[in-house]
Amino acid sequence: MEKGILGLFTYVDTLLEAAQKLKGSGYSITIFSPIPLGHEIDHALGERKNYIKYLAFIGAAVGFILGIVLTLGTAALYVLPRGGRAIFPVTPTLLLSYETAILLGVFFTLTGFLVFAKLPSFKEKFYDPEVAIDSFGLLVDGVREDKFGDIEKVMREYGANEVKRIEKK
Amino acid sequence: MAGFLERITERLNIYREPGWYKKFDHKWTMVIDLDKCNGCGACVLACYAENNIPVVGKEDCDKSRAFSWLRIERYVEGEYPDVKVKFIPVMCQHCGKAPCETGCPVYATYHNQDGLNVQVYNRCVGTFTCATYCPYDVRRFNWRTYKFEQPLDNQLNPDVTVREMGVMEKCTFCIQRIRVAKDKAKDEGREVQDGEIQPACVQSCPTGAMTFGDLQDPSSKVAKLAKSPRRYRLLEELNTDPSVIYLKRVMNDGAGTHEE
Amino acid sequence: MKRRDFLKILGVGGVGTGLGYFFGKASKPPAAELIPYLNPPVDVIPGVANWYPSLCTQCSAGCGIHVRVMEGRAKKIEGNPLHPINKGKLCARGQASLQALYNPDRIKKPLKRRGNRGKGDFEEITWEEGISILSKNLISLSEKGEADQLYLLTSQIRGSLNNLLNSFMVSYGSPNYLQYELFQNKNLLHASQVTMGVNAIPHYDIANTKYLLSFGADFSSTWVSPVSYSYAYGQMRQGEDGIRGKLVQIEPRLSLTGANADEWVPAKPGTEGVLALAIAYAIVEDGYYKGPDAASWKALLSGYSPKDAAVVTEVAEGRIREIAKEFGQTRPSLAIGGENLARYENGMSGLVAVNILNHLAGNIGVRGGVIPNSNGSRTIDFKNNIAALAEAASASKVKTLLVYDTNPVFTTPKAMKTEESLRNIPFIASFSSFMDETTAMADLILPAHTSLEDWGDDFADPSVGYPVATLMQPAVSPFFNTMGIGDIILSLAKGVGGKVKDKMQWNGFSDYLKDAWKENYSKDKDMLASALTFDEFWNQLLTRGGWWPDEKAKVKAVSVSPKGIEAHISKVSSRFEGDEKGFPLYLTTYAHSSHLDGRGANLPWLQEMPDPMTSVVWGNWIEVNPTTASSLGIKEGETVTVESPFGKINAHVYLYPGIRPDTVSMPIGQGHRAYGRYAKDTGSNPIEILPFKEDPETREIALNSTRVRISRTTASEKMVKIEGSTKELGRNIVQTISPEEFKRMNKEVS
Amino acid sequence: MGQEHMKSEISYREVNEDVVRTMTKTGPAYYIALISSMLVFAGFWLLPWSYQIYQGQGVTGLQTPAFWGIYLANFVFWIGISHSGTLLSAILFITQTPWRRSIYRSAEAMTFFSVLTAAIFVFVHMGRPWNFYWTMPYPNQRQLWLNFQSPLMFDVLAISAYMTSSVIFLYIGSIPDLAAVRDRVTGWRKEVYTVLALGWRGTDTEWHWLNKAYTFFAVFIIPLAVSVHSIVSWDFALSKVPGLNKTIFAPYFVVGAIYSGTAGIVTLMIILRKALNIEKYITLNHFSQLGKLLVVMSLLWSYINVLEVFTGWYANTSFENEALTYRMFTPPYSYMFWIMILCNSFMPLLLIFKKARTSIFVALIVSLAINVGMWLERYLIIATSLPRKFLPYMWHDYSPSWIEISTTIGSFGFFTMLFLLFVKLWPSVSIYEVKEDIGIPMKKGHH
Amino acid sequence: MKKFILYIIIGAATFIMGYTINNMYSPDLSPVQPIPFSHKIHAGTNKIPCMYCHIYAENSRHAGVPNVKRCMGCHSIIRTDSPLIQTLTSYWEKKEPIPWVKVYNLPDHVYFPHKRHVKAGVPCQRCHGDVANMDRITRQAVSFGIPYARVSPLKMGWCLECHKNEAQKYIGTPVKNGTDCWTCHN
Repeated sequence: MEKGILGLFTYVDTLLEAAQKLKGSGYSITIFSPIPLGHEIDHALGERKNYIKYLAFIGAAVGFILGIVLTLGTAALYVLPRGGRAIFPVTPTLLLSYETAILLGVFFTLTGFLVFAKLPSFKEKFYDPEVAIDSFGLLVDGVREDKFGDIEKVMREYGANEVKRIEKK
Repeated sequence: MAGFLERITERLNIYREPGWYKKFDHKWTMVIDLDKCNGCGACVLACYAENNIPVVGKEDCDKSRAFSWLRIERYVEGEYPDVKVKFIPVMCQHCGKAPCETGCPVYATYHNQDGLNVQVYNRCVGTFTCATYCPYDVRRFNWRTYKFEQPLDNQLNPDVTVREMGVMEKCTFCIQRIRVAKDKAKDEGREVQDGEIQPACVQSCPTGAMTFGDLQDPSSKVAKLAKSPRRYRLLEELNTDPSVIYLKRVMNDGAGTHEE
Repeated sequence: MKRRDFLKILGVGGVGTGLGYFFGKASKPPAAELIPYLNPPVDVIPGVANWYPSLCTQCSAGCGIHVRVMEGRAKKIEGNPLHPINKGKLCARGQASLQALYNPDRIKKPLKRRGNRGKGDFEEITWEEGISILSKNLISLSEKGEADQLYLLTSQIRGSLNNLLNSFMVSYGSPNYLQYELFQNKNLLHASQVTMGVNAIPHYDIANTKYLLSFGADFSSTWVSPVSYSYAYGQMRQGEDGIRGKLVQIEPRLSLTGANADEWVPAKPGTEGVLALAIAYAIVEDGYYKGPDAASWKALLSGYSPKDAAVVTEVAEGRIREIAKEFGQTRPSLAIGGENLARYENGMSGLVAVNILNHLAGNIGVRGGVIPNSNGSRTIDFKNNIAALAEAASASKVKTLLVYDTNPVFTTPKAMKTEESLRNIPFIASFSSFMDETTAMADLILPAHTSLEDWGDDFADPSVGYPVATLMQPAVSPFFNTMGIGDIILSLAKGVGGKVKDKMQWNGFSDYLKDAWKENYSKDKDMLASALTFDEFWNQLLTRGGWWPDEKAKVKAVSVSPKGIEAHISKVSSRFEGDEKGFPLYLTTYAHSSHLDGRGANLPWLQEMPDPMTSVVWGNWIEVNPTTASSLGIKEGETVTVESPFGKINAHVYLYPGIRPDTVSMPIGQGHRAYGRYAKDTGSNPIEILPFKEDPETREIALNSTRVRISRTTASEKMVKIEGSTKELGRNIVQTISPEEFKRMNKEVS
Repeated sequence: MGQEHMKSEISYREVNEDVVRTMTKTGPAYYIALISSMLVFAGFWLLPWSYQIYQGQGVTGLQTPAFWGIYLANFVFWIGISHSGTLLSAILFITQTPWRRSIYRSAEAMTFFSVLTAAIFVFVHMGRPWNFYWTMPYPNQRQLWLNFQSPLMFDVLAISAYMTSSVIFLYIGSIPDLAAVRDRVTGWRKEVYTVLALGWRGTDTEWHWLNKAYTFFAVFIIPLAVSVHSIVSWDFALSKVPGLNKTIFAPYFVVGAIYSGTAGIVTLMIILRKALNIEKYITLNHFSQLGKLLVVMSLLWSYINVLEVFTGWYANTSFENEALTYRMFTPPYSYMFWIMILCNSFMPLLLIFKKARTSIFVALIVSLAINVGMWLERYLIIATSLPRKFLPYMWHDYSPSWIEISTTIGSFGFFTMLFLLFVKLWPSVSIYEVKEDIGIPMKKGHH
Repeated sequence: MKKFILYIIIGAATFIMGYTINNMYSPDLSPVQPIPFSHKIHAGTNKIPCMYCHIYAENSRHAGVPNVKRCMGCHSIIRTDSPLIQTLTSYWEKKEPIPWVKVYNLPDHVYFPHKRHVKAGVPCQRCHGDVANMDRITRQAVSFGIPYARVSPLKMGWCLECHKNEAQKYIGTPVKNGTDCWTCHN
């Protein structure tokens, strides 16, 4: 049964310092927070890549093409002249492609988010409800249990007000 | 998918430019001489009889749901004693650039290969768009299930569907007669001749104010009449390109005389 | 809940649905059925229409029709293209007669009265009973020696049926075979009799005339032969020669024809006759009349100088002379006198005046003028008419009355007391196939076929300058348990027996008809020329729908002379009942364009067809000039009480600029108290409040003969009209060009 | 009466507790409200509608020239209401406006629910609603597709796109809160929220991608929202009918939509903060900000409205003139018109004054007035143009039947019902963003 | 156990659903006729051409079911002893037509002229199946008691396929205006 050690902090800056320290000494760390800390974490632990923008763009492009294929293709499949307009009109096609572009853009972005954030996942994981409320968690896992001692020491000295050894649940 | 794509590419060439549809088989056209029309209403009743148009009764008439596909509008100018009365029969104008056709989301109304603006009853879902877009108010809606009292239903024309509740309908230029005439012509291996097809209204018009024919055939009666200097079309400024051509009424009155 | 369970449930559901669907076709609602013919009728192909030529009996014009029949059901009625009267066209009334055939309110079986009279309480009987009841009654009558107290009242029937009925009555021994309709054109007939000495309404060649002067003749909707006149009107307006005939309408209320006229002369009601004479005077005075007897005409017309007439008719003298000029000079011109003029108490003289006009302008016997018809078969006994019947009945000199296809109770004024007098008649038998007001009073109802189920023929009057005969053949087999009127009479004859039986040995009206035509064929040389054998001729009749010569007959000249006419010209303008103060407004009535004298009121199509001039449906109205209305404080659509010295009715106000401010006008035809679900209690019947006044010579009932007063009352029901607004607002909807422009145009074209 | 600004000394834990309380603690008042709204929905909408489906459109007051009536007016109205929620939330998110945080959740919910209501109205006004699926593009055995030139097809696509994206926007935004709720609740709720939260833990990666994705959603939503309402306007503007055929309509409708939507938010927030007593999160500051927005929109709207009338007047054709006179000077429409002007152009000007802005009462009245006015606007556009089309002979006035009116009432019941359910099943105030608003806890200040 | 009951309930409900759906939306594909007339005997064994009985097919929309007289034309002599023929005779003597049940039932809004198709040379079997081997007319082919393919679904797509492609077999080109709505609908 794999175990992990979780330190709960009240303040973000202390947490980040501890995180830096532990990361520096080569532990794999995970930060839990009740609020997004994007800016701070980037600042402390370095920028992270953003693949979603590519996805969004691809999605929009695909959507646009889909729109064109849908409008023109269906018109071509069953030709019914109406209103003296062309069977392949430009403006409505663009308009619908615009809508579909946005729609698929949204869909791709959603997929991107779920994939990258590894959601949904109902597997058993390290988690502590406190981090959803007001304490910031710093999890170290994938290490032998004898290391837990000094990890806890580090956390304590950086001002973790509680350190737990937790199991996946 | 490949076939689908090449279908598209093949058709791209034809259907790109607007107005490609001018290559129709026919362009059925009606010419109405307003100077002959005396507004007697025989055409209205002929239309009722031919097209299984239901009688809606007093209440619905009061709600302006009278069903007649063809109505005779009457306009009164001036005060006693110099009163000018003018009649004009208005039915579906079968516009070449029909606003209703672009409006319908489900292709229930479209332009068929005879240049007619047709309504497919069984496709209609009743969004009212066509009727709202129609500048001539000629579309009629089946507000409820109008039943034909026994045994009046014996007179129903089997060539025409009895429309169900919730669908839009309108004048078809008696397409069932066109169909029969074409069928006959096909059996005899010839084209449809001029004057062979007569919609009910044209057939019954006592003063002979109405004429029906194919405008594409230059020798047809309508083609000749359409050249008359009295020709005009209803609300032409809306650029709907109607297939119904009116000939101006000859009359001494101030209104409506100025040329465009 | 775990995902697995969810899937399980899904699976179960799917399987269940599948199984259900598969076993679903164990029990089915029965599908549609295919009923084959037992024994297929010849020349009938399901899904392919047959056309049978026949005769339209909706009015007395006698148009030829084609009936479209599919699978043994009549589907549509159109004009017979070969027929010289309506030339393939047909009016709304004619087309709607289909709904008379399939009307839900038809009498489906012979009926015998059970409760007391007029309560509409009948019991169904068989035809045998019905015929025997009636024949017993007739037998007892003749045994009592009261055969002459049998009355037969029919509509204006011509042709073989007329002969049959006539010979029946004669052989039975009763002189009292009367014909009555509200619009019977007796005055017109008599006028042409006294002026031209022709016993037939002449043919007015509107098609070729260049100047049509119409005295209240609404030929576009109801007058004499609307379809043929409308066709001619089209010819007149836009004929081949490109010259456009002018139409001048003289009437107090703008009728449909007036609406199409180039000029409208709203003369004072009742003075049109005087106006006509004044025009005639002007023609003679200004020397447009070139005849040798001009002087005597002038003498005759003295006292009708436009100057005096202008005062009476409220038409300016200048206008009169102008009309006289145009009418006298244009060649050919034509003057016609219609219902409005004919239905004053001295309408006959008005029509005579119109004929004088035609004579003075030299229009008689010329193309585009008045073309006399050869003598018709009709000899109407003006004296012995509905009024006479009413008198006899109230003096209880009528023992038995047979009624067919006419409805006097509805079409005669209350003041005439028709209904009361009918109550005096011990036995009334009706052959109507609808429960109209008269039939409701009958003791025995033997429903006859409608015209689409029956045999018959007709000799049009007015014809078109040459004789036209139309054949009526059954387009469909009888829809209900009814019987042809001819067959009823014949079987009645058998029932009565004796002399009558010997006189009529035919076992069916169709045989009678065929024999009658055999006779015609053997007599007429044109007919003989047209076919070798009679059967061939008969087939021709059936296929063409009638008989008429291919080339027009010669127009025979008739002379009109001043002397003799004098007696028929009345010196005064027509009188109106009621004093000016109490009843300030003239009431003029006219035939409803789609119900005529009320016979069309039971056809839903006609009820829903908007009236051409007011667009009112399902009901009727009273036309009031807006100025009059505002002075009375009445608004559009309000209900008013229309009160004459003879009664009061309610009507809805329709504000109508096309009517004299001192006149109100109502259509006849609505306001039935019986006559089926569509006709009953829609609108009101203006005939009720008319006085009983007749033309002294023809005993034609005067319809425009009383004054009324109108006052607002609580609305009974709503007036429903189709129109929204009648103002064009300069939207160029009906575009027009002036006649001058039109002339110029024609020159350019030609 | 709440206070001016949100107290920064609210603790994180308090936020969680408050929000979870709004979902778990339920008084009888709530149930009464819920039941009654359900009853209104069923009695005023479902019953008449089923009657209408059975009897046909004949039971409505629609007739020959006026084929569109209250139903379409409601459709446009609800689309309009829907407009502000998501749009505002997105715009304010992009511009990092702090006061957005505590109101955007319920605003987005409002969007979703009103779009839903609007979408249903499309089917209510249809002649044969049982064939509604014919208006969806899908491969079928008839081999027949759809007319993508029809403005109605634009509608179908745009609205469905809008609905889906706003739902996604709403859901993604509330995953962390759902997780927070999941940790607090028990019983069936636990199961539901476990599924809904998708196993969110609040790790740095999750937060990272959430932020990025959320930004993109916001970016996508804004043009979509704008396009949706302009497309709705084309349903009318693309017809030739005088009074409808106006190029100004697209902006007119968009502005009107945002306007009514914002007003809708104000009304909703006022009710919400009282009902859930969360005054400390939704403060007077919010109303003051929204008030400013309302004033701006009101001015914009009035301008375009004048412009619309002006163009008609300037054209000076018989068609335009008749339509205008009918709308502005013919009772009963004249009354409606001038009431509309009063509600939309004048009453909001009150909000220029801070006192009025920060008075809940005034805000409530004004926002309600605006919504009444906007509804009237939509009704007038439709009900006064169609009866005055080109051919005067076919002029016939339209007056709604009781079925239509009750359906209109019922739609409000429907909306209320949905919103009440939402309040109980969803964190109606964003927990984590409120926390952000309170500020990130730092030992030694911010660096 | 609880779950099991749940499944039972769901299964039953959905079964009823499917059952009703079938009864409402899909017609009986091989109905029972008042007289078990066998096309196998007439068209198959005795090789009677279709047009001999369905007389109107060549010149009308309707093919027409044979009128009773036509049946009697032969059966006043042939097999008069068989009980089935006697039922037929009884109909004839009672002078009432035979209520055949419609198998190919097109909705009212479809205009299908037999005439045109027959004249174009489309064999009857193309749509009506191999009636020469059917005892009872049916619209579905059955193997192992499971209906697996209909002779003709009578659905729009099916018509169009023929109008577009298969028509070329008969008239060389696709049907003129063959995909125009009003060609087949009214």
